[in-house]
Order: sequence, then structure tokens, then C-alpha cells
Amino acid sequence: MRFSSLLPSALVLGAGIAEAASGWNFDEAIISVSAKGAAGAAGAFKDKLSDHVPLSKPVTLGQTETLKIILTATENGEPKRPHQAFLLLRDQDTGLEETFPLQTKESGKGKVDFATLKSQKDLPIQLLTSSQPLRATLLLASFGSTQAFANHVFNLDIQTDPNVAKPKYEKPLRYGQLGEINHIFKADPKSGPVIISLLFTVAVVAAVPILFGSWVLLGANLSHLPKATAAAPVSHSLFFSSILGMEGIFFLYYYNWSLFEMLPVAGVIGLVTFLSGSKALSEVQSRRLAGER
Amino acid sequence: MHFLRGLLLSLLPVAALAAKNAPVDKFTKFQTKQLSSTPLKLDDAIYAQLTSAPRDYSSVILLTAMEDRFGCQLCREFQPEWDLLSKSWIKGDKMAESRLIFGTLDFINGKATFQSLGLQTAPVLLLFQPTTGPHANPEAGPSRFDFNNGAQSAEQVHRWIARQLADRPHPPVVRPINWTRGIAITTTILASITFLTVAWPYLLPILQNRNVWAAISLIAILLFTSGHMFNHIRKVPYVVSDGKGGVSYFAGGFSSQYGLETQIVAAMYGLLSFATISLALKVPRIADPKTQQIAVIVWGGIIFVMYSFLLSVFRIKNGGYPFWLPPFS
Amino acid sequence: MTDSIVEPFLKGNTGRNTRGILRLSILCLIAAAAIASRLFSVILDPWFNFRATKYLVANGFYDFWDWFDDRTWHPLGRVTGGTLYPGLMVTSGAIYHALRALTIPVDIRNICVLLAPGFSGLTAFATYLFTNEMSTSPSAGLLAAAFMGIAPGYISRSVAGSYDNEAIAIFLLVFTFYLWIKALKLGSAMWGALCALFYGYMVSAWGGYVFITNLIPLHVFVLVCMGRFSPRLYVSYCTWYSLGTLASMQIPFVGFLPIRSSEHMSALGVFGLLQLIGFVEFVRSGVPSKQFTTLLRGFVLAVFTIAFGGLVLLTVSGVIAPWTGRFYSLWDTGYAKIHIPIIASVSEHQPTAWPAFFFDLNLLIWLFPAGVYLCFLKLADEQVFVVVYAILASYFSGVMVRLMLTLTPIVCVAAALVLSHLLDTYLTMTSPDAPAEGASDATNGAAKKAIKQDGLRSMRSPLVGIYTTFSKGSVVSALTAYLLLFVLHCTWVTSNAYSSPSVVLASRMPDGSQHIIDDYREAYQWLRQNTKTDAKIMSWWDYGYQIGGMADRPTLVDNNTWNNTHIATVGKAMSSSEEVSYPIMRQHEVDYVLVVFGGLLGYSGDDINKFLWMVRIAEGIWPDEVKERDFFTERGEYRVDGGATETMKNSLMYKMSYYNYHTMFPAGQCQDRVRGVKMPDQGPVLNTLDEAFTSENWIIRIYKVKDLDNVGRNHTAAASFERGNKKKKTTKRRGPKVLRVE
Amino acid sequence: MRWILSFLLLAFLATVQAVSSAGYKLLVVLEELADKSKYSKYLGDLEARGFSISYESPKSDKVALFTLGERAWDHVLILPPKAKGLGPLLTPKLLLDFINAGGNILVALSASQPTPSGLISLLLELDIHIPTDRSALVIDHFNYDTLSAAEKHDVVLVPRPDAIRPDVKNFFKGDGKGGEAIAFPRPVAQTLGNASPLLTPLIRAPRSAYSYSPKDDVDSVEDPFAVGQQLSLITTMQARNSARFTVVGSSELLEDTWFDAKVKRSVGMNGAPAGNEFKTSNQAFAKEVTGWTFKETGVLKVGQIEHHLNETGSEIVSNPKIYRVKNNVSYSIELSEYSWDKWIPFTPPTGDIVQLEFSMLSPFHRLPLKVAETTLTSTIYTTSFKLPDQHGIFNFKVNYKRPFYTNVEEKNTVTVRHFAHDEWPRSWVITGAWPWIAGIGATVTGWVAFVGLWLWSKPVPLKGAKGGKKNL
Repeated sequence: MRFSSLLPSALVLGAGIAEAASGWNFDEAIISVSAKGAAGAAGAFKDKLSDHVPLSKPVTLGQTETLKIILTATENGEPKRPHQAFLLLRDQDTGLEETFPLQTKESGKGKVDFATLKSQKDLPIQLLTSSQPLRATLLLASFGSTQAFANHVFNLDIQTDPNVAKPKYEKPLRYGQLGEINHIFKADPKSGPVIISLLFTVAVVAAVPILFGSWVLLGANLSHLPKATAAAPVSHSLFFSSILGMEGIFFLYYYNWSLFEMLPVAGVIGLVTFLSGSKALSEVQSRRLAGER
Repeated sequence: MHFLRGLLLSLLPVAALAAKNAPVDKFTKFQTKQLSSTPLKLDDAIYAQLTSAPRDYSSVILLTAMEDRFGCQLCREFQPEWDLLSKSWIKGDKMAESRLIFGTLDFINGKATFQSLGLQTAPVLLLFQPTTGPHANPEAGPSRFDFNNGAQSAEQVHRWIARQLADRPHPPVVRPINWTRGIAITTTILASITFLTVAWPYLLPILQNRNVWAAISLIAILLFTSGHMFNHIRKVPYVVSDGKGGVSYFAGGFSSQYGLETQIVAAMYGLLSFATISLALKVPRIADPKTQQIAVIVWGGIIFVMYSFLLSVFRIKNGGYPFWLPPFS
Repeated sequence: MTDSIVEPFLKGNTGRNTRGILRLSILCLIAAAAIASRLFSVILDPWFNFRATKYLVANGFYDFWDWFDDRTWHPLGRVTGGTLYPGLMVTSGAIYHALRALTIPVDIRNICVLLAPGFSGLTAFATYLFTNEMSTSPSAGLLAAAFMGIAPGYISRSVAGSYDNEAIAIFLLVFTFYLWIKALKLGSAMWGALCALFYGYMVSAWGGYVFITNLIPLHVFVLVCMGRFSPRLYVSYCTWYSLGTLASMQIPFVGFLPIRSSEHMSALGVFGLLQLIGFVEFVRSGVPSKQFTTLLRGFVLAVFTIAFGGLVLLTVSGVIAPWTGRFYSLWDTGYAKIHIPIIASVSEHQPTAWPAFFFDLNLLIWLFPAGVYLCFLKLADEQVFVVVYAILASYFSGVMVRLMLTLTPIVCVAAALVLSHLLDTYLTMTSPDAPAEGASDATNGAAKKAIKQDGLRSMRSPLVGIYTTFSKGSVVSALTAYLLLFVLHCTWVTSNAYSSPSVVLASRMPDGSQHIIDDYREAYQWLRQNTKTDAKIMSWWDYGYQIGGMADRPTLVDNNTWNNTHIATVGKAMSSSEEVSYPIMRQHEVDYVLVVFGGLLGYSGDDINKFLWMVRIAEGIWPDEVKERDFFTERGEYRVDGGATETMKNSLMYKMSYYNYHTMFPAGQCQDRVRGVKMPDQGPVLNTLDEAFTSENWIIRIYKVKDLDNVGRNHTAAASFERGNKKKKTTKRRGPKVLRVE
Repeated sequence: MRWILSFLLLAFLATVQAVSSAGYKLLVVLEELADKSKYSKYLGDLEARGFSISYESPKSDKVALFTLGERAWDHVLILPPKAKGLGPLLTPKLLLDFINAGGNILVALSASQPTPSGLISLLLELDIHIPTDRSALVIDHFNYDTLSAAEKHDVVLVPRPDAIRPDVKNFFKGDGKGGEAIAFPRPVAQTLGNASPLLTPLIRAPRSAYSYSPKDDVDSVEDPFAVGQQLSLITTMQARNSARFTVVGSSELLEDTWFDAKVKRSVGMNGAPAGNEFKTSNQAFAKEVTGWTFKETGVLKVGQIEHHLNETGSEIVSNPKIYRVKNNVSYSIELSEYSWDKWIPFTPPTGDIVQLEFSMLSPFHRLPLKVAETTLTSTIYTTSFKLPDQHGIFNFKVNYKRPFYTNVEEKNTVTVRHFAHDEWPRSWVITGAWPWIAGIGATVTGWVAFVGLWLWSKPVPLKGAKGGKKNL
């Protein structure tokens, strides 16, 4: 919709020429840009507007400068004061358009000057932040049947001063589709290289034979087994097996038992260990007291 | 923000100037300067140039008054911290990725600036964000660090700056190792060790003496149970004068106390327990019945009176406490 | 005749039995008294533990273990199973199931209410055992048990219905110590293992287990320094440490702390030290040679220093977590206030003034030092323990009010020691007959020499005994009087101070009659009945558990302060202006905001008095947006009246507290009875909240968070339209004009 | 959810008689019933569409919007009254309450009859501004009707509106052939604030149009109220509760005379030559605008919402309350659109999609919903994704708010819990744990062997350390 009337207005020239004679028009239009304070000093820009060809290069408007247009509107040739005398500034990116009515003064001898004073601060923010030059169209029209005038007369280039903060403009909330979001997951914990863990595993496992070997070297043996079993067969066997059983229970608990499956069994086995153990150990002690150890 | 406006106005000409005759990058200029000596010593002109837009760097500027006649205690306290901070930052950020300039403007060289900012007090720490470049946020004026609770340590200021300059490197503050202190400590340690080795034979009996230990532990217990830690933590006054010339020994109110008060209480506890100990241990060892009799009466009396006094004191603290013993009611 | 009747019971074997029976019955009576004295009033608190217990009973152990609670800390939720000490809940759950198994139909609520008194009986018993280890006199234990049973210092945390970890923790504490002493005396691995077992139980029940974790190693260390290393010590400590550490690591909340955090490093260090010394001793036993032993000493020292250095290095490098804030704040007392305001803000983390000590353990407090002194008489291992415990605990209790709890047992024990000693001395029928001068001298002289130098000064002369019945009578009667006074004191304290639950306030009417102020429960009932079950309530964390329990509504933060940031968010919402806090509340889906306001009643524990803590906590996270400074006037006062700062007046908390408050008073007389100031006649204006409920005495005020305006105005505009003033026609708009874009 | 129920109910009604999805009770407020005749065609259309219309004058007390606190009408049509006020029963507050209660309002303004102040302040509340001079009207020297307004240029001819944004559905383009024009006789200009997303200019004035007040700017317009496309001729506001409010700039637009008037466009701005005579498409356009305002078009309905666990080997339970971290879940929502007299499957306009947010505090996922299947009356959108690795209370949120469509805001709360203790990989799977497991094994074997030795070992004569080390 913004662009709908962008393209046709390129045709305006042709039309303009066509309608130049009859209908609304203007002559001796002068556009000038002057810095505030030092009016008409160096750097001031001045040019003449044509009613059918836009100015070749864009008019630049600085931070503190003001733009001024003076022209005489004519209806079918003679100067007259139209009801609508607007200067349209269109942002070519967004198609936003702002309109500035020209102040009209009645001067003597039936001729009408239009003047507009415009500096950056009367421009809406959206236009200030435009990237391309603004496209300026001049409208002259009034009631009645006279053909109105609308023509692209020049381009306006807004220059903002880097020293002064650019006016901030954040787009207002409008309902619409939002950007897609995908959650970024934390990386899973990793265990170190398998080789190293294998190495350590082997080392740990190797510790067992070493231990046994050292024991054997220190003269460990099971030669009292017959004597012990003879002395207290039940308690010894029960004690040892119960200890084995306890380890087995621990393994099952580690593997898939729940606490409540494990506790009662462990309790029973523990009791057995306690009772048989006291017997068996006292037997051992008796051996020691007997000086056999 | 009025002072910001003042700032801008005071800067406009300079800004124009800078914009015209500074084709070489301002930042590199300052950066090279501050690599040699940081923080930069500023005067009005340099300050203006440093803070003039457009800036593609940020700058932290300390406005201070070091001369004695201003009598700015805070300034002098903060100065070493400030130097330390800037030095360690610059050292840590040789490549100047944080694009931060440290500057110090003393009132002597910067009267105009102080006036333009309408500053009455010093020190003031201003941080100027860049107006152009990746981290630009132009409309924010210089943010100001408040010293309203005393001089700040370099770390605190560093934290503040780091908050302001997000997503930029923040070289940490590195304090130079305090050699003298270390040496002092080591020497003292060695000295004490030698002393111990020499004096060990004399110390040993003291260390092994039960009475000493008993005394120490009892004192400790009495201290703690009479609310000494409360004084230590809450920094309560020692005594407070009541309206009419005298001093009030006991603070009204259940959860408040004075230093002296706790000592009185500790003394009472001590006396009570000492009397108890005597009753328990000394008295039965007195060979002479008479003296023993007297001792019992004396100690028993002391306990009774002291306890009743303690109760009465407690009744001061806690109104509505129903129990008491004669004679103090 | 009476003698002849009583005679046989006091002699020989029967005599022992009689005494045993007597002791038992006395103990039972003490336990009964302990329980009975805790039944003054019953209100279940804190509610969270009760909730958790109900969940445990309903869903079983493993579900409890993995419990994810989505009714608290909205919207984060809380991994409750992994972040609480399950001991309490599991205990009551076990009791519940046991009773069920015995076909005794009982409601879990009753168990929860009566758990604390029940365990207090056990505590008395444990104290009895513990004290018996300390002294030979049988009366000491009984006295200690009696003291422990009724000492207010312990009652304060174990009245019926106070269903908190401490309820069982104290029993476990004392009993673990008893087992430790037992193990140490016997040097038996079995007792050590038992000690470890109960230590594990303690760990599962209370964060205060760290006290044991540091006290026992300290004890051992002191013993070693006194040159008392022995196989008994070695066996008992190593058993306790290894098994106990394993046991403690089974609690998910504790996990690997015992080997990772500094609190536990002392135990580890002492363990290593013992290994070293054990090794040295072993070698020395093998190779007796003077130089060699000195060499060994050096070696030991070297290793010790190296190990210590390594420990420090690990701590610095962060492998071992540094002190957790709570624990650290015990040493550096200023630390918490600066770095962890959450901890400092809790009332029971404040230091203890002396009246509190006297209030909690009346005459025990001055018997306590005497008892400790008594321990120096015969300084055996267990007496050393008492001394160490006494000093450490009195320090801690001085720093934090709640740690009075750990002090109480040892005070009771020490006092009982000295008191029993007194009674034993003065309550004997037999009196020594007056000695002849010379003889006495001789004996004395001999005795003097006999006693070696390092004995206590009070022990120099030999024991004689008390001569006159008068002195006996006077002392004993005085003591009895004190004890009676003590009992009166305990009853009074218990009934007055410790039996008033936090949710019900009692006040005295002018005519002296008691007036119950029940605003809390009124408000929670209102919430329960008038809001939808998933309405999120925002309040300061103190009320989180109560809202969660009594009102059964989701809360943003509660008394389990595990997430500082979330609490700070609430603090920010409370201390910022409406424009800031409204988005926060929307983001957290808050439906109602609850504030506590004591201004009308003069109830000082209200939110305005806590407000500064909220500000500080928020400032800790958002130093640029919330500044404590802004809540103080130029002259540095914290004011709420007309002179309050703008930040204060615009803060949500202020507005909610004083909204419509002026309407309660005739013009010009509106005043705040807590702060004791005159309030301005024009109350604050609320745009984003609607007043939903205000309790009878205005203690609780509940506000509903408005929805966004239906036609897209901001709340200020909408509210002003509601108030009936028309919007001004926008005449010439100033500033650069803005075009409408789509 | 409750409004869905009411929708179902109304859908049922709709089957009885083709009518708006939001009820059929329409109140037309006009000064005196005589004027009724002016709008006979328009109102006739409405009646034909199944509305039961009751005509009241603002003075009468039957005009009350609420009876016993309940909304008395579903829709209100306010035609410009002659009087300066709307009376005590139509105060801006009441009208706003009516909107908040879900009622729809269509207001027609007219430059010939000054707008009542009540309406103006209501419009102000909605951030819609109209000229302070009540008689101000919009004219355009480039797009006027040369037949009726050759001199005054106050009948503006506007083509059918384009979509305000490419991704927004356009309900007002008629059959889309173009070349038609809508005649706006003496319209009242409106301008909109830039802030509110609820406002939408349904149709805007041409570039060259401007609003002037015949009193002030006689010979030349100095400071017009608004000009060009900034002034909207028909403005719509859809409240958060989807109640609709439309301001039609020119009431004459709805009059019979303009329904079948012939118009002739003037020479356009781009010099396009004056067209030849043709009939206005006011009638069709009025139908579309009114139909939209009274919820006959652009109404969305949410049918069934379903989400379930999408793991392999898990039985499908619909809408569970709790999920686990990193679960795979799928979500589906059923949407239908009401178009004049029936529910049809909803498909978003090209360039637009329906999105699902999975959010706690802030969205963790925002995913496009794809069409799974289309039934007779609805489309089912679905997506499936992996829950984030953060436990908490999350919301499945479909927040589909678009201009001209009623708001869809569906929030389903679920709890996302952490891993339970037995949901982690077992230790033997973790290679790093092997040494430790082996260590346990070694200890166990060592222990058992030690017990054996302790029980049954015969001491050897040499002075072994063992005896010394372990004496009980």
C-alpha cells in the first residue's frame, strides 16, 4: 500500500507537463537551506524548483539548518491562493509520509508567496532515521473543478550530527509472528578416556593378588581349618558363610534390590553373624590363649 | 541531569574543534599516553577533548581535590586505590580491548570543568560511555559513582565499572604483594619459635598446670555466658548516662545490654560459682570445725544474697518476672 | 521398727536392686514430667515438615526421596527430597507405620505433634547416661536428667507441636556424645560403630551435626596434645570417623560435603594425624631408640605440616569448598551482615544477650562454671570432653541465639555434677569427729606431701567432711529452695514464653484479661476459601511455610532459603515502585500479594520493620536498581511518616502497608503504633493492585494483582478513569511527533 | 476455558439460525425512529443475517446496557444522535464496562451532527482522537466524487483497503477484483496513538486527503488536524477479551442513498484520468465491517488441547500433570474460525504461523505449530519437542494474537521434575566409575580372605608383624 503510489508518482512528470498550462501550478519557486543564526552565510544552499523535473541532486538539511521554500501559486496562470498547499515528505523505505502545510501570506498585487520554515525538529522521528533521502512532493489544490497540482519536486537528505545523540525510536508493539526459540541444552557430563579408567581398574584389581602374595610370603595359611571346624563346626561355617552372604546382599542391593527388600534380610544375616561370630571368635581366642597363635 | 546539559554546552566548541583537527584517532593517542603513565593527568582542555563526542571508547574520570587546603580526606584515601585500579587495568588490558581511558582531573587544573558540572563535593567518579562504535549508548550521560558510604576499595570500584562496561574484558585488580608485611610475619613467627624453644622448660610447667587451664576456661565461659559476644557484635556502649547526671548500669529491655552491665553480671556469676566451689571442695577440707562452720555460713550467705540480687537485676530487665528472693525484692 | 522394715531393702544384692528400681522409676517420672511440661499449648509449626511427613506417609519412602515440590518457589519448584534433612519425617513415618502394624489407629498429625515431647523424655534419659559416664555419684545422672527435662532452653524448641528438626536432633546429639564417651572409655569398635550409626542419624536429622563433626575431633586433638594418645582413642575415633562419614554421605542433601567442605576438614585432619601417631607408636614399640623417636617426631611434624599445607592449598584452589556462609558467620561475626543478609536477617541468628541465658537456664548458668571446674579435679578423657564442649558451646550460643540449644545439655550436666557433689557432701548422716590438733597437723602434713603439685589448689588439703548438722541443714535447705525456685521458673517460662505459637498472638487487655489475636489463621483461612487452589501468593519468605501449609497455596519463596536470587526478586518487587514491580509480578504469575502490617496493633514484627532486609537482599543482586541509601532520609533516618523518602513512599511494600490506613482515623490523627509516628492524612495510591482482604486487626493485608487493562491503557490511566476524572484532550503535543505505523 | 464453552453453546445457536458467533441481540441507538428509514437497507441486511434488532432512543430507559449486572445486549450500534449528549445510560464508563463484559460496539460518526462529548471521552480512553471542532470533515481534492461533490470535494472515494501488513488477513477486500470504490460522504477524521496494538485503522484516507473545519480554514488550511494516510476513516479496536469496537467515520456511508448511489471519481493524484460512473460498493463493505464488528468473521475457537509423553515404549497418557526433564513430548491444539454462519478450519494468512511457547519466566522454546489434520470444522496443529534441562513449573502457551482475529491465549501448566534417583545411568555404564567398582570388589575379596586367615591361619614361628598388629 505504501508502494502503491510510489511508482505511479514517477509518471507525475509527464502528467505535470501535460497539465502545466491549465489547473493549479506555481512559478518562481525558490528553495533555500540556511544554518540557524548565520543566515545566508557560507554553506547556505539556494536553488530554483521546476514544476515538472525534480532537482537533480538531493537537498541536504543539517542538524541546525532550516529549509525554506518560497513560491507563487498560480491557478490557470494567474497567482491565486489555493486551499490546500502541502509539502509531502515520504520515507522511501517504509512509505511513511508526513505533510507540511505551507503558510500562505497575502502580499500586495494579487500574487501569493508561500513560505515554510522547516528544521529537523519538526520532522517525525521515523523520517529522521530513514536511510534514503526523503521524497518531497508538492500539492497545490483547492475547491472547484480546477485541476489540482501534485508533483515530485525534490529529494531531501537529512544529515544527523554524530556528536548529538540520534533520537531513539523503538518500534511499538504490534501483534504478529515472533522469532523462533530453541532451548540450548547443557552438555552431558563425560567420563574420561576409557584407556585410563581401564588402566586404573587393572591396577586396582592387581592389588588383590599382590596382597595375597604378601600374605603368603608372611606365612599365611589355613592349616588350622580342620582344628577349628572340629572345635566349633557350626559356628565357624555359619560365621564365614554369613559374611559371604552379607556381601552377596550388598551386591544385590547395589544391583536391583530396594532398601526395604534388603533391610530385613540383612538383619537376619547380621543376627546370624553376631551369634555365630561370637562363638567362632571365642574359639579363635581360646586357641590364641592356648598359645597356638 | 542538569549538569550533563551544562557539560554538553561547555563542550560544544571544543567538540567542534576536536571534530575538525583530530584526524588521528583520539583513542590511540590517549591509549599510548596512558600506557606510559596512568591515570592520565587532565586539565580542562584535555578533559573536554577526552569527553567530547564522538567517542568510540569509554573513559572513567576521577574529579578530585588533592591539595591540603581543600582538606578532602576522602580524596586522599581513595587516590592510591584509584591508581592501583587504573594501573592493574591497563596492565591487564595491553591490547586495549576494553577501550577504557582512566583520567584524573584535580580541581587545581579543572576549575572550569568543576563549575560547568556544578560540582560542590569531591571526589566524583564519572564514567563516559562511547557514543559510537559497537558499545555505543549515546543518550546515557556519564554515570556517576557515589562515595556516600566512605572511601571505596579498588575492587568495589572495579565491580562498578565492570557492571557498566558489560561484555568487555575486565582486567582484575592485582594488589602488589606486600613484602614488608610478609617479612614481618615470618620474622615474628621465627622469633616466637626460637623463644618457645628457649623458654620451653619454663613454659612447660605453666602449660601443664591445671589451675591455669581451669582459670582460662572458666573465664572464657563466664565471658561468653554473660553476653560478651553480643557486645562485640552489636558494639553496645559501655555505660549510658541516665538523664540526671548519674550513669545507668542496666539497659532496660530484654534484648539490650551495656558493656559494664555484662561485666557486673559476669562478676556475679563468678562469685556465685566460686562460692559454690568453695562449699563443695574447700569447706569439707577445713579441719577446724569452727572455721568450717563460719565458712559454710559465709559462703552460703554470699550465694543467697548474690542470687537474690541477680534475680532482682533480672527483674529490671524483664518486667513481669514474678520470682524473687529476699533481701532484694 | 521402721528400720527393721526398711533394713533388708538397703543391704547387699536386694539393696542394689531396690536402688535400681528407684532409679528407673525416678527416670520414668522425670520423662513424664518432661513430656507433661511441654503440653501447655498445641499448634503445629513449622508446617512444611508436617506437609513433607504427610507426603512421605502417603507416597512412600522412595517417592519422598525423589519428591519434586511444585507448590513452593514458584515457578522454579524445589527438589525437596534432595534438599532437606529427612530424619524427622522418616522418624515419624516409621513410628506411624509401627503403630499401624501394632493395629493402633493413629493420625500422622498426632504423631507429629507429640514427637518433640516424646523425644524430650528420651533426651532426659540420654543425659542421664551421659552424666553417669562423667561422675561416680549416682545422683548426678538423675539430677542432670531432671534439669534436661525441664530446662527452658530446651523446652523452647520442643514444646508439643513444634515439629522441627531440633525436636529429635537434641536427643541424637546427647546420645551420640554418650556413645562417643562410651567408645572412648572402652576403646571398643562396637561402641564406636554405634556412635557412628547415631551420628549418621543425627546427620539425617539436623544441619547442626557439624557441631559434633567438629567437637569430637577437637576433643581427640586436645587429648593428643595432652599426650593421651592410646589404642582406645585410635580405635574409637577411626571407627567413628570412617563409618560415620560413610553414613553421613548417604543423605542426599549432604552428599560429598564431608570430603569436600571445610567444615569437615578438621575431622579428616585429625583422622590423618591419628594414623601418623599410630604408626609412630607402632614403630616405637618395635624399635626403642632415643634418636629414632626424635627422628620420628620430626618426620611426624613434617608430614603433618605438609598435609596441612596441602589442605590449605586445596581449599584455596577451590577443590575443597570454603566455609559455607552460615558456618563462617559463626567465626567472623560481622561476615553475615555484609555478605549474606539472608542469614543475618533471621531473628534466631542474632547474638545472645545475657538475660536470654538467664531466662533459659536460670540457676544452672552459675552452677555451670562450678561444674566445669569440678571436671578439672580428675581430668580423665571424658572430663576433658566436658570442658571442651562447655567452652565451644558457650561461645556458639553467645554468637547465635538458636545455638543455646547445643549449650543446654552440657550446662545441665555440669550443674548436675556440682550439685550432686554438694549434696553428697552435705547430705551424709555420718559426721567426722573433731580431730586432735597434733594428729590433724601430722595427717595434713602427710597429705600435703602426698598430693602432687599439679593438683587443683582447692584439693591441696585432704578431705575431712562436714562437722555440724546445722551447716549441712542450712546448705541443703538453701539448695532445695533454689531447686524449687528453678522448677517454678521453668514452669513460668514455659507457660508464658515458649507456649505461644508464632501464628497466634496473645495480648493483655487493660483489665488484664488475655485477648487472642488470630489474624494469621483468619487470613490463611480466607486464602484457602476464596482463592483458586493454584493462586500464587507472593509474600516475604518468613510466611512461606505457613501459607504453603495453612492456606495450601503455592508461594514464591519460603523459609527454606535455598535460592537467594529468587528471594531477592521478591525483595525487589516489594521495594520498587509499581511500574517496576508489576512486570515482575506478572512474569512470576503472582495472583495475590500478602503483607504483614502491625501499625494498627503495635505488632512490631511486621514487614515494614523487616523491609530494610528485603532492600539489602535485593541490592545484593541489583545494586543499580535498588539502593538501601534511598530509603534513608538526608539525615540518615529510616522514616515512614510524611518525611519518608520518595523511594520509600513509592515502594510497593509501603503502599500496601499504608493503603487506606488513614481512613481508620479521624483527620489528622492517623498514626502508626509500631513506629510511633503520625502518618500523613493522604494515604498512598495503588494502581496495579486491588485490596482483597484485610484481617481484623490489619495484621495481614492481601492484595490481588490486577490483570492488564482490557482496552490497552496503562494502569495509572485506567485507575484514574475509574476514579471518574476524564482524560484531558491532548492539545498540541510537544517534542517530535510520532506517526502511527502498523 | 469457560468462554470456549460459551462458544460451543453459541455454535449450537448458530446451527439454529445463521448469526454472529457472539449472539444475536443487537441494540440500535438512534435519536428518533424516523431515521430508521434512512438505514432501512443496512438494517434489513442485519436482520436478514439473523440479528434481532431493537431500536431505542438514547433518552429511553430501555437503552440500559446492563440488566441486573448482566450484559443485556450482545452488540450495540450507535448512530449519530442530534443531541449533544448520549444521556445517563450510555456514559463512557458504562460503554467501557460493556466492552469489558464482552459486548461489541459499532459507532457511526457524522460531521453534520456533532459527536456527543461522552463518545469523545470514550474514544480518548481508547487513544482514538477526533478533531476538536465537531464539524470538521475530511476532504480530498484528488479523490472526490465529481457527481455529488464537484464543488465541495467532501465525498471521498476510497478503494477497498489492502491488508495493513502483508501477513495480516484482510476481511474487507470484497471479491478482490478491485476497481470498486467506497464513498465516504463528509467523514469525520480519526487519528490513532502509536502505542496501542489493539487499535487498527481499518481504512485510511488517501495521501492527499486532509481534515478541515469549515468554520476556521475558509480560504486556506493552515494547521489541519491531520492529513494523508495518518487519518483513518474507519478505526477498529479489539480489546484483550476480544470484544470489538469500531468507529465508522461517516454515518451516511450506511444510508440507503449511498448504498446504491452512482459515483464518478475525479482526476487522481497521479494524473489518472477521471473514471466513468459506477456504483459504490458501500453495501458490501458495510456488511463486511459490521459483520466483523459483530463477530461474524475473524472469530477463532480453540477446540481440544492435548499434550502427552512422546518417548519410545511409554504408553500415551493424555495431558499428564508432570513430566521429567529432557522428556520428549508432543502438543496439539485444535483451531476453528467462524465465517458468517459456520465454523471452518482455521489457516493463518500466508506469511503467518501459529506458534507454541514452552515457558517458565521466559520462553525456553518457541516453535511453529504444523498442521497435522483438517476436519470439517477445524484444523489440528501439532508439534513435538524435547523438554528443557531445567526443572520447574512450565506453561504450554499458545498466544495467537493478530489484528482482526480474536485473541487466542491458551496456557496449560505442567510440572517438569528433575531426574529421580533411579533414572540416572547405572554406575557400570560410566567408564569413569570402573576403577572404583573394581576397588570395591578388591576390598570385598580382601576382607573375606582376611576373615578366613584370621579364623584359620596357623602362626608361623618368625616374628611376624601380623600377630603384633592385630591383638583383640
